[in-house]
Amino acid sequence: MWINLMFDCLLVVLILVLATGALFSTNVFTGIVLFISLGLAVTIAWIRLNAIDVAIAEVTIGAGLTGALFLGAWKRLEIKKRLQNSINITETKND
Amino acid sequence: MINAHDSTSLKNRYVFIIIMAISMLAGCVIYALLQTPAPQNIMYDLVQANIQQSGVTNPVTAILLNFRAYDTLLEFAVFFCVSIASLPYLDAGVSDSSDLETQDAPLFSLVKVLAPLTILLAGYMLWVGSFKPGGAFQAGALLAGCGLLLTLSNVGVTRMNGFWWRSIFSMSLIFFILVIGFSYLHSHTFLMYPTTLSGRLILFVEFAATFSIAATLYLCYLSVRGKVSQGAHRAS
Amino acid sequence: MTNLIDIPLATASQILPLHILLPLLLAIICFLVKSSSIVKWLSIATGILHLLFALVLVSLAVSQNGAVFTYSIGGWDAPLGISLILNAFSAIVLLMTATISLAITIYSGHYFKDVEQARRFWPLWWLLNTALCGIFLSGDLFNLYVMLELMGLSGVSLIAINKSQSAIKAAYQYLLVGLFGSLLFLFGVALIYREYGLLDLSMLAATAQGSLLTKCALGFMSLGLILKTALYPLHFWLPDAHASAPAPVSAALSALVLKGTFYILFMLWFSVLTPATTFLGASIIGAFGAIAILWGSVKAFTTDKLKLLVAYSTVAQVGYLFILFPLMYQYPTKTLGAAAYFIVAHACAKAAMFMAVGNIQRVAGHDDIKRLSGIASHMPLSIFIFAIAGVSLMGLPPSGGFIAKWIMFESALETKQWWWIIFLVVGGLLSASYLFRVLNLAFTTPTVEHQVHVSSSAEGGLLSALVLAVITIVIGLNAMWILDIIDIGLVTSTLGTDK
Amino acid sequence: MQAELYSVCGVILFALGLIAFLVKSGVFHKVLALNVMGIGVFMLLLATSAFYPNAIDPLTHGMVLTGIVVAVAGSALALNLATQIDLPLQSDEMK
Repeated sequence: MWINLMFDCLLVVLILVLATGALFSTNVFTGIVLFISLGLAVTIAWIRLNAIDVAIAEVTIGAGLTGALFLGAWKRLEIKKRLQNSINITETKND
Repeated sequence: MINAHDSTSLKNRYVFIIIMAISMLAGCVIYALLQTPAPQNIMYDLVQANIQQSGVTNPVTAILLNFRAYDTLLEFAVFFCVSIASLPYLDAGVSDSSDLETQDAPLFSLVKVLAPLTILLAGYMLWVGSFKPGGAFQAGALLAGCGLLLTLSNVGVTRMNGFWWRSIFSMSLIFFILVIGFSYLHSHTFLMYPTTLSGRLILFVEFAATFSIAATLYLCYLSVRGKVSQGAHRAS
Repeated sequence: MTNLIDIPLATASQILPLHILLPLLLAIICFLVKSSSIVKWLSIATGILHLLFALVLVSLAVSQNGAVFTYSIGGWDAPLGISLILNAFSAIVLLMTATISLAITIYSGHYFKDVEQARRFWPLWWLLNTALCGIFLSGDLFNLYVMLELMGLSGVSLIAINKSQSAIKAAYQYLLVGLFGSLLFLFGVALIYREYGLLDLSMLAATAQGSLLTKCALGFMSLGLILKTALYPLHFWLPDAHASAPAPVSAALSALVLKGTFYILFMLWFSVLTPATTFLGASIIGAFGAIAILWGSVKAFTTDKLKLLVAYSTVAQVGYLFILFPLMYQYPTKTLGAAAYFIVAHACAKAAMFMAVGNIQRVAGHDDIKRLSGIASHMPLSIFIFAIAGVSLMGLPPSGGFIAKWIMFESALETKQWWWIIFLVVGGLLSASYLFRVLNLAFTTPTVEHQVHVSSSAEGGLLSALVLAVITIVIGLNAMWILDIIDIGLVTSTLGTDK
Repeated sequence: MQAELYSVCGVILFALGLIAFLVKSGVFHKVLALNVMGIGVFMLLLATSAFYPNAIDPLTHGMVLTGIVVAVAGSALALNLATQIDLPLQSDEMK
């Protein structure tokens, strides 16, 4: 019994650490990767709470597809930024 | 309020106040939560008592597609709304983003194995949903994941503005409304399925929903990622 | 009317789900059908049908002495399934929604010249209607959340349909605010479910207590909804969102969407979670409402864009809605009529005003107030509508706005909260000043460089706006219509009288 | 005990998301914060049904599934709009 509780406590701590990391990291990419790991950790929590349906949905939609969306948008903005920087060299120099 | 670009000292004070206020609020909520006894568990008994008439044996599917099917109908409407909103931002013909995802031979052979597997798994998810954990959302997400894999390995995609794609986006709602109309003729009640057919009708709706959800999620990914112009590569 | 009494309540309730199904069905059709003229006429026909349904419901509610209609969806009764509820108050709001959305539908048929924009507009517009009717009919907390999300997302997409940078930025900010507000609401729902294990509104009304957890839940839900209704310190997103949207969308957002979130808030406070409310909380909300009136009016007076002026006037008018809270807390039977009156009068007036302003902006090509001098001689109808709607916003007799403020005066006096009267009067004077600033300029002779050239057919689509403007006057002349329905409803309805 | 543990974790996650949403600027952190807030609410809901481990309340699972799907729809629309905005607005993105 207590070993289950220990596991739950560790999981909760892991989830909180991952969430803090994802939200307050200065680097966007790190934030996104930590968010995906948070999704996976949360999936384990859902299994612990006997919510298998939700766990499957979380791992496919919550972590998987949301993560893909974030990474896709991040990549796009990166390329856009690179493009803009190379075009407006003068502007970046002034910055 | 949202984009506060103040000087650093002012901003630090603002951040500090927010953190303090929210921590106090959260502390108050946690205190109230720990004081409150567990709620009465009426839903479990109710679901158990009525699940025989719902047509499925998985209680979550029974909730989603029978007892509270109204919520699910509106949720499909939310998805439909997002697909309408995302369509204009999708440049037709996304297959020529070759500068971004280079044709990767190992990835491609992996995808060749993975894609049919994912589709199989999605089909299984859909079918299993009526008696075990699983269902349309999970299956739809898997299918969308399959589409995503195909895009990543640079397999071409047709333009999604055409009539057929649009009917796939609205398919979940169309089938749902058909089922509502059909069962209304039968029971004269909004969203009450005839008991003998309800299992099949639910599967019917879920089948359509899987494709709509998959198509919408895939569309979201494509429009968020965008057709990155070749100019981007050259410029960098 | 006599034969309506014979209809059993259960049969009459069959109309309720049609209010959601009909717009939803039309959204799909509009998405699939390519021809824009078919879509347009079908939309107008559906709008008329929708209005008829709403009229039938209201007349039924009246003829059956304010009976509360309930409808268990799928035949599953409340704690297991979801039920739809319609009482006298929501029947009036539903009728108002049907009327205004028909007017906006007709106006939009004229407004959108660009085929691409029109094709994006119609399905989203009908989804927005689905969500609005869903909110006014819903009897379930989680269902309200889904409706809020549907309303928010379709509203955002509607703002962004013309794909200009300013519209996309406004839509993005509106989306973040909307999602944030919905999540606060959902957190409250989760807390309520944690305490009572229930989601059904009427069952919650019977069991809810004033415990700390319920107070927290009500606080979070109120915060989310106040953010979405744009009460003073949280109104920052409204002017951009409402001013950069196309005119029919601004009209819908100002007249209907804000009322949807306000309706939920009002219902939670005064009919569902009443034991958890306090007079202090209501007074604080009322105080922010009072500040909103002053702030919104001052901003409206100083802005130089016509559309922004109307948007800031919405900020001010939302303030009045929240002054209702402390009055309602002390004197529910009277103030409920004022609430219904104010909601209807403001919605009609603001929709008409946005349509008129949208027309001016489109014809003149800009909405700089300074460059609009003499516009009245070119666009008399637009300015006429603007003026009539303005009369209602100022609260001058004979208009719906006047009646609403009059009842608010009375209940403020009755409950000895005279200080709200000051804000009502000052707010009326301020709104008179910013509206007369526009009207004054519109009637002066323009200098040559600011001459606006207007073709004769410029005001074709304004008929529906004119009807709405006339409605604000008509309900002012026949004050008994709405008040009677509310009074009948109070006899049987739970709203405002229980506890 | 398990139910209380996860309820508290849910509230803390929600609070973390709330802080991050108000404090951080930049598209990705805002949307990440909204998602973390969502996870917090879902955890609170699922923890409620964990009070009766032998009679799991399926309604919370249904609500969370709906919630996850609505959340991904909202995030997708937000990222979509954000990537359409021209760059200067997002200059603070890559600090």
